[in-house]
Amino acid sequence: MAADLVIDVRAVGKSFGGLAAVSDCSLSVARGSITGLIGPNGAGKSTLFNIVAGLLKPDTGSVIFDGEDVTGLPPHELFGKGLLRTFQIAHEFSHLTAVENLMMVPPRQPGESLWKTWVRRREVVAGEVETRRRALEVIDFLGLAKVRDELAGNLSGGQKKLLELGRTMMVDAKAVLLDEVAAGVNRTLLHALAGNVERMNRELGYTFFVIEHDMDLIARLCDPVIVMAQGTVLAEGPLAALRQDPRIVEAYFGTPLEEPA
Amino acid sequence: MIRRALLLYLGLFALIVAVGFAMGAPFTVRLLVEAAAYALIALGLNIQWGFGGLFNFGIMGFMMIGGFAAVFMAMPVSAPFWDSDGPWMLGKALLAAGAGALVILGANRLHRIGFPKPLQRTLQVIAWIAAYIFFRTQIDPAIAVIESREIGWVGGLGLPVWLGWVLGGLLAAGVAWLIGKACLGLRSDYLAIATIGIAEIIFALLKNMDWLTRGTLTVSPVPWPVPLPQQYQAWGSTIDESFIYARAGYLLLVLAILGAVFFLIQRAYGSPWGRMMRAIRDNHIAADAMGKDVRARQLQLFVLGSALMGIGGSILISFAQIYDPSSYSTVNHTFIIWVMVIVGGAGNNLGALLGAFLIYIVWILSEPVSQWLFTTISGWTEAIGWGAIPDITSRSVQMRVFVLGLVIVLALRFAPRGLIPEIGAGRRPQDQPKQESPDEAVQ
Amino acid sequence: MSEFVFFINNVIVSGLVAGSIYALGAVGVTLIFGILRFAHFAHGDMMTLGAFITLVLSWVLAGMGVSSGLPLAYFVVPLAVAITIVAALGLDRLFYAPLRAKGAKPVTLLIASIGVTMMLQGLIRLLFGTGTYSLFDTVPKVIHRIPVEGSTRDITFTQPQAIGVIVTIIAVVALHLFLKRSRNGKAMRAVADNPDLAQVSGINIRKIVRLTWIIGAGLACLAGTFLALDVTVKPDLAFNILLPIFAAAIVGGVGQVYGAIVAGYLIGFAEVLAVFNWGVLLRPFRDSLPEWVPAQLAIVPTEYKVTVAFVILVVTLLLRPTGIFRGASST
Amino acid sequence: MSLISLDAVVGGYGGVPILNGVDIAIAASDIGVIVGPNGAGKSTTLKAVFGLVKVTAGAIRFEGRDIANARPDALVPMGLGYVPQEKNVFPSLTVQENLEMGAFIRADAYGDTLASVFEMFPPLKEKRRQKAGELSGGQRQMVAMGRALMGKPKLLMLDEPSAGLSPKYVLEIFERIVAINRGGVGILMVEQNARQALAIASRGFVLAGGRNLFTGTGRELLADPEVARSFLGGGPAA
Repeated sequence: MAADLVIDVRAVGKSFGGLAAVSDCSLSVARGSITGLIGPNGAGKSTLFNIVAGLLKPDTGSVIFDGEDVTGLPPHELFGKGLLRTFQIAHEFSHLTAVENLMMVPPRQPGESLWKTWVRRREVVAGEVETRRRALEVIDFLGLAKVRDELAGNLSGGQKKLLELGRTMMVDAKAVLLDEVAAGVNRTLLHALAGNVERMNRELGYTFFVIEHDMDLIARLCDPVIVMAQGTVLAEGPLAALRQDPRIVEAYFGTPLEEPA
Repeated sequence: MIRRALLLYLGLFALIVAVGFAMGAPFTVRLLVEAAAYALIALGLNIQWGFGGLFNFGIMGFMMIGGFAAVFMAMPVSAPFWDSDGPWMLGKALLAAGAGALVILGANRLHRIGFPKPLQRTLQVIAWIAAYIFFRTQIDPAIAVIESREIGWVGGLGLPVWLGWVLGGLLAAGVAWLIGKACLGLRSDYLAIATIGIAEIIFALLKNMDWLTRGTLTVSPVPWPVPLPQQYQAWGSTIDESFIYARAGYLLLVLAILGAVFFLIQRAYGSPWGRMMRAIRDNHIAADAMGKDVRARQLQLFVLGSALMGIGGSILISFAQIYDPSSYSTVNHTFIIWVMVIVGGAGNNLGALLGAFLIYIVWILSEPVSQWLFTTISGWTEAIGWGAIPDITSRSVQMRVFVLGLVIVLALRFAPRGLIPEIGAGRRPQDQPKQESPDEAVQ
Repeated sequence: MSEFVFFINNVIVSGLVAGSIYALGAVGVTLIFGILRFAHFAHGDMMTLGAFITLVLSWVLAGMGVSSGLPLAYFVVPLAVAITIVAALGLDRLFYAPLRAKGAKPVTLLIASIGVTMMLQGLIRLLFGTGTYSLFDTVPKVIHRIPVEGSTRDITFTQPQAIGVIVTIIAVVALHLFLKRSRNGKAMRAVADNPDLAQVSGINIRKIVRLTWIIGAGLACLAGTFLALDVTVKPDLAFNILLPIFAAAIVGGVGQVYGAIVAGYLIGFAEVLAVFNWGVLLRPFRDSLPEWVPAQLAIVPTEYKVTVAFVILVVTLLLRPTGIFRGASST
Repeated sequence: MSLISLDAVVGGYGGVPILNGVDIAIAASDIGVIVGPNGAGKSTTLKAVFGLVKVTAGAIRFEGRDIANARPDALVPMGLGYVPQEKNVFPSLTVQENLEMGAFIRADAYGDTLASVFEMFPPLKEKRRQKAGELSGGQRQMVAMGRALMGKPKLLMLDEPSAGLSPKYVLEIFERIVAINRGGVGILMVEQNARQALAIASRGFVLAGGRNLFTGTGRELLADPEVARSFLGGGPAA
């Protein structure tokens, strides 16, 4: 029997100006897993990731999310279906405070309807109280309580990434796409981030699909790991096993120049 | 911040009182009515630009639509038109337009029944051309009939003018919806060009559609929703008093509308709705990823703001009592609103309101002030034998365009966030603006 | 045959003239967009300013007692171009440079250029009123006629039209050589591509910015004078062609000089074709045509000429948002 | 004598300074590597040297001359080269035109330099007529470094040359950096990839909060247990 798949990419292809970035690529993410996606530059990881996240439409193939064909749906509709993402370069709402960054997330808030803000004052206020309670919980979970009323634009790079992770906790997501969480984050904060991802996975049952260059992080979090090269999947399995595969070592890891002391 | 706003409003009040003493009450009340209508329009632009970061340089077009609606609703019914073939022929033209729209819609959907893309493109183009030709075959003779000497134009519906204001808002909203559907995906500077173009087209249409608007022949007198000065004179007021009473009545009506609109917008902006809009303006890619339908929300802002512009345009036309499409200009009806919002403080309704009153007063007063200035200088030049300055009156009118231009560049340089900046804008994030576009996120 | 000549006069000649003016304006807009990253709304008024400078200079020349069989405007154009350039550099120094120094967004600069538009418009009307002036006060406009066999009409065009088109072509070729061959031309393209990197490569951005204004304003003055020679000089001369110019810049692909030129001519011809009365071409067959074919067969009435550039713009933006020559995407 | 030296440099974008006293000194034979947590001011330090960030106190000397707050177009002719982290090529110019732009300040013939850059990065020679925007990430990094080398710099500054590159490319790029240094060009670079970068560094600087925390040779820093614990992520890499 097939595993319970949350994301199922089927034979997806995409080219830019005649150059195939992704071709006939199939992969899947099992429910409850933290699946990693690695590969050399230009392997098509970002393109594939953007197709899954709804920023790009594939030329061929389809993306199945939780049993439903979601090929080409825009990001905000994918959000509605429970597929969330974070960004490689933190995309915080810089003029909103940390708490507001989280409070804007829940969908269909009564106060988001122009009409209700005018005539259903009570409903709006009640919704707002509930949203704020939830946002403060998440802020505490992430250890951001100290900066909760700071404008997000003034937070450090790592705090912004934590905040992004926090946004995915404001709703019941079925899967979260993590786009290079480690990029531009120092080690100490990375531990905190990785710890939060692990906790969300274990305690809250989140599924993660992680695109990453940082091998330490991949090694710590991901199982299985999918290796892409030249626009298609080269191999899949636990990282330790992949490191033994000469094809992958040649294509990706290379031979070290000099062993660190 | 609140103190600053309070002080500025006190200053504005003092200025208005001073103008009242200098120019007389009837003049000042007239100025206030117009300023209040402009304030409504400035609030509309503040919704679009301040809340949503949307460029709209087509304000003139929406104001013209609003003015037309006031005329069409309130002018008396034209018997010659309704007795002629005109209505029937116009009806046929309308049907032709509808049929054309159906054909185009059909062509747009051909791919769903398996037509190949290139063939569909061709058919789409053919559908557009066919629909256009068909429409022209119906509308051209209708226009010829209506524009004949006996009929002239379609006239109005003879309904209360406030219905015209409502229609003005609705029509402007409808047009904004169409424009927004087509253009809101564009980059901000392209949207600016597109909206300027649309305003130019609306201008060309309303100016040349003599059968609908009488074009350059102008329409007057457009009725008022409150008693006219003549009415008060009939009731026994002096001429001066009658103008004050009548215009004050009009002013109260406009202020009531302005107040209600202000209250509703403020309330929405302080709610999650406003938070969502700020988030979208900040980073629309992330807002999209967080489940907000960015395009739909921007469309909402665009339609809402444009509706206010339409209403403001209606109010101005019924107040002036004359509709002259060729009197509209980009400077007087689009750029001035931008100056109001930027000087007042984009993103802050109190700021936009203040900016509207202040700039309108500067705009109106710079004419008499420069006239006085020119006359004085002219006296000197005459005294030293250089001769007087010719055409002082028409030159003074131009002076205010220059003054407005100067005000906007000075404001951008010295108070880029306006007199009453957006709440929270003082605590500006330190980091550099992000340079990431959707295309770059892809590769 | 007469009908065909009518077509040449009304479409080919008019289209070439309009296209040349649009192309000259659009090149400036597209260069400023590429290097300075904002839509320079005051470009139309820069053209008007150039035309008025030419006008004043030719008055001065006439006042000095110079007369010629040719309009004096021809002789003062180089000086007018120089003065327009100085004016543009002054405007930049006064209004745009301080904003750039503060790191203002392109949007802010765009709005500032609207302020500049208003100041220029106000100033020009303040000085010259709202009337119209002619550059042909002293000499009549020379009209060239080429007789065509079998036609009752001649192919006609005016002397300024011919000179204007030729000058445009020379200017375009010179610009091409400059951008492709010269060091500064390549540097300009580099700055348009990536200003920060150009700076760290040792390219002096301020110099490139000055160069941009020099080219943009020079061409604007040429275009304005050309337009003034073709019609008349009046304060709202160029504001009305702002839309076609921007349409050409965008349709051609922002930052793409060649695109702007091609699109300028494209829009020029599209406009004259759209308002051309095609009924004229059917006139020889009038008798054999059915009754319902009207005599007036223009695609749009002349009053709605303004819509043509706009429709082309919108269609381009919807089908190919980066323009036909794939422009930069700066925001 | 140091090729470049920063003494107690303070600076930023206006407002709160980002650099609060940075000391750096490297010789022409050195590879200097700046590491440290996010927001430590690493990239800002390079930008301050290059006149892209305002320096409010302290001194920056290049070959003994004070260059604080000089404009980039004055620094490049003096022998400084800089490769930014992102957007480091001219996408719509060809590879060759990109390299020519690197030689913009040179009045002499640069044919030899071009040949040597092509020798160092063979893929660029093949693709020299292709637009730089069409290249892959690794090749772009080569174009960026090649462009900086075209100005014959005495000091080459690199901002995270390995960012976004796969491990294999990282090694290649580091190899080239070592080769460039052996050719007599001083290197000052910022790296997130601290462990690998310090391995090739002769001078290492750990910044935090805009000031030096540790300074030493690359080996010293790698061996320092405190540095390892705070900035290199626990023990040796897996």
